[in-house]
Amino acid sequence: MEKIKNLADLRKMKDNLQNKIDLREKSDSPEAIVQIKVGMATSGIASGAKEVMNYMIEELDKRNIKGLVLQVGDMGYCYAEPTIEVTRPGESPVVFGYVDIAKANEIIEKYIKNGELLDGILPANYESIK
Amino acid sequence: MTEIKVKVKLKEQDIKAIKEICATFDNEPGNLINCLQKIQEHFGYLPAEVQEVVAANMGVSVAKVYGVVTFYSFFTMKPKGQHPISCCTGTACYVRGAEKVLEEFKKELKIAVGETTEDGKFSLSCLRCVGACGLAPVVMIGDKTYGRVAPEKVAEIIAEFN
Amino acid sequence: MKNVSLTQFQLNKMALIDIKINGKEVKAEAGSTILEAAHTVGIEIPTLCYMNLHDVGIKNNPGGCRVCVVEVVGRKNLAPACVTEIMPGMEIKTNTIKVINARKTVLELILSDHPFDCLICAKNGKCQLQKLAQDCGVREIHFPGEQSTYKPDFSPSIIRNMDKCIMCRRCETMCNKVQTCGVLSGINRGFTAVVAPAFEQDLVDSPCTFCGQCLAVCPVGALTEVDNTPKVIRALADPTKTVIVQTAPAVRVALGEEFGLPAGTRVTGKMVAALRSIGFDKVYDTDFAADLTIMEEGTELLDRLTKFLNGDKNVKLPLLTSCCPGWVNFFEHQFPDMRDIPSSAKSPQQMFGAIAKTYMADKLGVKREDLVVVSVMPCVAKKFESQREEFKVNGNPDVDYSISTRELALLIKQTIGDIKDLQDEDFDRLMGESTGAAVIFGNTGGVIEAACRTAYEIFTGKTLEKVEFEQLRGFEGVRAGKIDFNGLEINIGIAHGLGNARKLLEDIREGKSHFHAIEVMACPGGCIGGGGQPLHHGDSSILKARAAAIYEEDESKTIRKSHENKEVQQLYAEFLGKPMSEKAHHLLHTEYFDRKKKTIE
Amino acid sequence: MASYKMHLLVCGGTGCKSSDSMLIVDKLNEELKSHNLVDEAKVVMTGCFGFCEQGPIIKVIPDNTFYTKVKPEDAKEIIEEHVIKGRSVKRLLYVDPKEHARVSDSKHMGFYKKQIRIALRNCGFLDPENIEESIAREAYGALGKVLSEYTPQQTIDKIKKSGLRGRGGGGFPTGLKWELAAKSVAEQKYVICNADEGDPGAFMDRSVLEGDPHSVLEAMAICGYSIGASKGLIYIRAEYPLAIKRLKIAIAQAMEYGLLGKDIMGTGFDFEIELRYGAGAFVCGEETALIHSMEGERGEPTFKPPFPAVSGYLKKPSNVNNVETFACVPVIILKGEEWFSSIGTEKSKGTKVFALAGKINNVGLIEVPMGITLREIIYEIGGGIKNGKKFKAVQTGGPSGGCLTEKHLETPIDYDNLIAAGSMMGSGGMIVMDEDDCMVQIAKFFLEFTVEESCGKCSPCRIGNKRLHEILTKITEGKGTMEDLELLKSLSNVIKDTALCGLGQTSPNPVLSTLNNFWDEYLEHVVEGKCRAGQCTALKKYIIDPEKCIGCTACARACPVNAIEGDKKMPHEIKQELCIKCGSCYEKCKFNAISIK
Repeated sequence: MEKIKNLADLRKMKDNLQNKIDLREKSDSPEAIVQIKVGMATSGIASGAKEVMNYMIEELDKRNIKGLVLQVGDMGYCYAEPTIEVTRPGESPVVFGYVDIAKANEIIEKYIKNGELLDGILPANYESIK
Repeated sequence: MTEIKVKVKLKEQDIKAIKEICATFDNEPGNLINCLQKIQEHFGYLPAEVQEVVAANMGVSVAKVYGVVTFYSFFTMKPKGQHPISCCTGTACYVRGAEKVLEEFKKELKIAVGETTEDGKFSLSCLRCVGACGLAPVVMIGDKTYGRVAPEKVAEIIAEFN
Repeated sequence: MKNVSLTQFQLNKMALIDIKINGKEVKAEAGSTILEAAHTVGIEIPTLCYMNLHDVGIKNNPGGCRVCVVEVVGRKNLAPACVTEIMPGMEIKTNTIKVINARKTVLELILSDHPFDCLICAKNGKCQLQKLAQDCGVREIHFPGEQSTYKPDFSPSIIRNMDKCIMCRRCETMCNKVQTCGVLSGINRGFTAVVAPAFEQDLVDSPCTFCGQCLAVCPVGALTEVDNTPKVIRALADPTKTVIVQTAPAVRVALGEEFGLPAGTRVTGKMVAALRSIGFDKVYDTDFAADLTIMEEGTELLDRLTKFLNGDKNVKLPLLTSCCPGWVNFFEHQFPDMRDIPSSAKSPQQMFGAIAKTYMADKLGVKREDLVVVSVMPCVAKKFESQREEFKVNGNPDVDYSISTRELALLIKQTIGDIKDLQDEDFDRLMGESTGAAVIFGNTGGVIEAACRTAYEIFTGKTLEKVEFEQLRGFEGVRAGKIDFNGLEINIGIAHGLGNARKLLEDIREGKSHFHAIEVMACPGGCIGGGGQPLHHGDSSILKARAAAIYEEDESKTIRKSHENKEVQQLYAEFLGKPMSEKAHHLLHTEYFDRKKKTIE
Repeated sequence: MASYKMHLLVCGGTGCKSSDSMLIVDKLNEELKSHNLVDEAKVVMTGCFGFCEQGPIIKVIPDNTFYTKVKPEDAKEIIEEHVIKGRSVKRLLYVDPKEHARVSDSKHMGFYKKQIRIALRNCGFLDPENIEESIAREAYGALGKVLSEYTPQQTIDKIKKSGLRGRGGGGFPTGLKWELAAKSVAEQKYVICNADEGDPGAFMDRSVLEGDPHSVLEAMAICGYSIGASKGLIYIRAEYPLAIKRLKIAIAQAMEYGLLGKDIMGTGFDFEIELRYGAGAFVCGEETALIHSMEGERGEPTFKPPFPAVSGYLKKPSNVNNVETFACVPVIILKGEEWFSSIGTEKSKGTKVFALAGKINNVGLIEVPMGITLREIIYEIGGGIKNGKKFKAVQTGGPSGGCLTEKHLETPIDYDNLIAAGSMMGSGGMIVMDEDDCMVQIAKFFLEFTVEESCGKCSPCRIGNKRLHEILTKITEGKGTMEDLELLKSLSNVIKDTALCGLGQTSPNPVLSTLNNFWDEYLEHVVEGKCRAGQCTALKKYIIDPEKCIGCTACARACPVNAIEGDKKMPHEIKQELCIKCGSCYEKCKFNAISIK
């Protein structure tokens, strides 16, 4: 192990190690960042929810967006799977249906980044699973 | 009054072991307590003869070593049982009935606190708070911790070791 | 060797600061404690555990007894006066109801854990706890309860009755800091805490030297000497026994204190009269044997010196004196590897005993078994010494009973009441004559000064113009002197207090010692400060008065050199031949033992 | 590096570890492996979550699902349900004691809602055996900042301004303490961490050391820089093997990374840390006793002054702080002294960790802002009294503290208010008592502790506490008198005024405090011979109801001392003077004819 030679070294190291605990840091104060819940019940997985979830995790990281991707069970929208629920800090959750990779990209760019509403929003008549 | 009647004849290798432990602490009187702990780890207890060797090596009087040994409750001059039983009598355990548990152990093993059963299998002691207050009352047997011990469970626990 | 801490202490005390005690403005030395500051204005705060040995530079002030607590304005609890340093502007109250009540309660607590056998306690009337209880008006103990009990310990010299211990730790300080014997330590904790040897073993099984400094400072009856007076009284009453007594030099300058005379009063003649009046058949002087010791030890020194000067590489130097039984016990326990260095000469007490039970028994026409030799010593280690196996013949000891100065006072009180009004009498002859050299054995440096007086004259063949070797006198713990033996410079070392002796022994072991001869006395001050003397409670002015009296007694003697003692000369002529003769060797010399515990090697 | 979508945090504190949490870690890892999920989810053993009552604990990140009382055999279900399917395992969720409903995640648990975690910020969050996780969480960032940006005096000023006070009991201002040590001139000085947590029922220091050792090491180095010491010593109880192990690992890792040792971060500052073991003596929590113990002596306190800041370890200037105090320091440096002093009350800043135990639903370790009320702690965080019993008192401050009662429920808790209420902060033990606890017995319990732990050096503590204990015993045995109550009070006050050290001076507090708050209960014992909690056996009275007794003689036969008389088929009677209150008759009677009064 190379010794840490100065404060800058330490700070660099901290930044490099950040991802080790990033997930924990973010979930410690989820209300301050965008939360994305992905419905991952059996039917969701079958319709590609897992791919969407992985895509979301990677892309948020790449695009430097502080967000938390959570996996939840059945969201009650079997007809529209895969479904994701996005909660921007301080706003009400919004649920999107039929999310594929392209849609996910759009959600990130438009809704998550700028709050622009887009197609595919499902009516809010469900009970969110905590 | 402490009754000390355990007479030990130290073997050559025991004395060597003590000397080596003392040497790892540079025979420095300031390290007496750390040193005694290591030696107790080695022998299980600190009989008079061991203390004499320690004193000679650390360059302090035997009386001083004995003064230190009798001051700290961690040190013992009697061999502990094969399975040392420690009942936590910290406040949290106390208010959750540790005393009754202790009584039960005394009754079951027919020994008092600080004693060892005749067959050398169990010894009984009290300690103050192992920090598992959530599990009160707590009993430790060797390294194993038993939580929420009810007096009725005592016989069962002892039976595990028989 | 100057004591550094003492000088610093004095330096700190230069500045004066303003404080208030009981409403009175007072100027006191910065760095002093409340206790000391109050004392300077005549306010005495009672203490119990506190002990200040100015001359040794050692204080015992654990702040443990809490008897000396006082109020300090602005402080939420009471302050122990013995350890609290004064601060500028400090306002101290020693007389409030809070203080008085706290002190009384603390005393009650101490008494509640103390046996109530005051009337039959060895310390009755001399107990500091008893005095405090009286002074503070304790009339009732509100907190009766369990008392701590310990195994009593009877040794030939010292009795430990720890039920009476109040944990002042003075004995521990004497044993460890002053004497460095390491026998005693605080053990256990809480209510069962007490001072004891390792494993609560008996003193005889410990490295105890029986110097008695512990019991000399014990404020209560926890540590006392073995009382041999009943045995002496029984012997005196036995018509078949001839009972003779020898008295050590330091006794005659301290005994008077037990009868209310000022410290340093010489009561030699009254003491002799008292002993005779009590019923001893003969009253002799240990000083006679001290002169004899000088003959033997002095000869041994000259012998070793001569060999050394002749290039003998095996000769052991420095020669160490061997008069002090505490010191002998000390090196047997702590430095057994060096036990061939001390002089093989027995102590005066034992030389007296050996001669008394042979030469004198014949002169008196008494069988050895019917002759009882009693010694009066300033010492409790002498009791142990007299019971050593090597000092017995067929189980019959050369000295049957050794009693301390305090016990002699007790014996006198039991039999004839007082000494003050007795007419002076002189010692019986033939073991009663002594020189000034023998008298000064009682002071630190005295033995070696006496040896020098004789060795010088024998070695140089010249007569000393001035017998006083001032450079060997004094109270410093370790002293050094150079004596010119006709061009040959003899280096003399002196230590009193076993801690100081330890330093010199360590130097010898490391080959750093340049001394030719060293005198060691176990007790600070020498025998005048012995463990068997009237209690001085650390007051060095008492010791100084006794020391001065010893030197006065020396000056009052016409003969002041041991080899000029006519009776000693007669003894050699009639019985022993010459110093270090075979007979002398047999009767007057001894050997030493390794008492270090073997399990450790 | 794999980018995990899930972390499973398993509590590795002593409490949970003793309920097999290690085995749970192994099982979880096995399951992950067999489901090919090792790249997606990671199991981390962390320090204590504080919620010891319900251990072992697993917290699932990112959804903060909080599983309680997990058993090794639950691992399979957690992986298959939660990790794979995203469904929480309902039966393992925490049940709210008031609502009786399962709570989905820690964010919704009353236990955590009111807490602010500063000293415990990393406990239950990081793997304490991995320095990289700590560094990721800014460990040693404060040290680096101090070394490169502040002078020692500036650092001290920051601590002073933060208002941090000693968390070990006395509440002495930490910055001031550092300043005193800094002002002493000496070639060698020492930083000492007091980890000899001896208060029965307090275990926060152990949790910090087990869960976040680096924050303590870092703070000690910061202190070393501030006072001019290059050497640190941690005096830790030998009974804390896990904490010792983790400290050793942490010290080795910090040395390896160059965050301790010579020339730290290239600033020329050297700092090394050694461990010293305590051997079981409560009094060694007192700093002078602690120092003597570190020197290999009996742990007997000595009079202050001289303070350790002037003459401490090996007679060199030493600064002694406890674990929790140190744990606050790096945060103060990083987040600023204003931030810290914005939390808490006027004279007590920041937070305090309490070990909540006794007759309360949520036993555990909590960290709350100073000024929180007792009611909030007991009813919101603690979830109320166990088994719906009635709250009686909280004992704070351990053997040196006292009791708070119902009338103190709204008192904001800080150093000064606790003292005003006749108790003290102490190290932060909080033992909750209900109507079944006899307050005389509680006072006796603490005195028994003090008697056992008194070093024996000074007479008031050595003998005085023994006498207090004897009088209390007398009262619990029904032999107390009114005079005894007076004696208790006057003796307690003298001990307070005259004892040598902090332990002795505060030892009568449990007596004085119960006398003040529960005078009626004492009176009942003495005057009426009654113990309302039914804990004083000698005061129990077994009485046979002649109406119900049919004279079956079962009780008389069961009585070991033949205290029951009566003819067959006639009502029996218990001779009270013979009765030893063993309760045998009570158990034997089939007709409910025997009652206890």
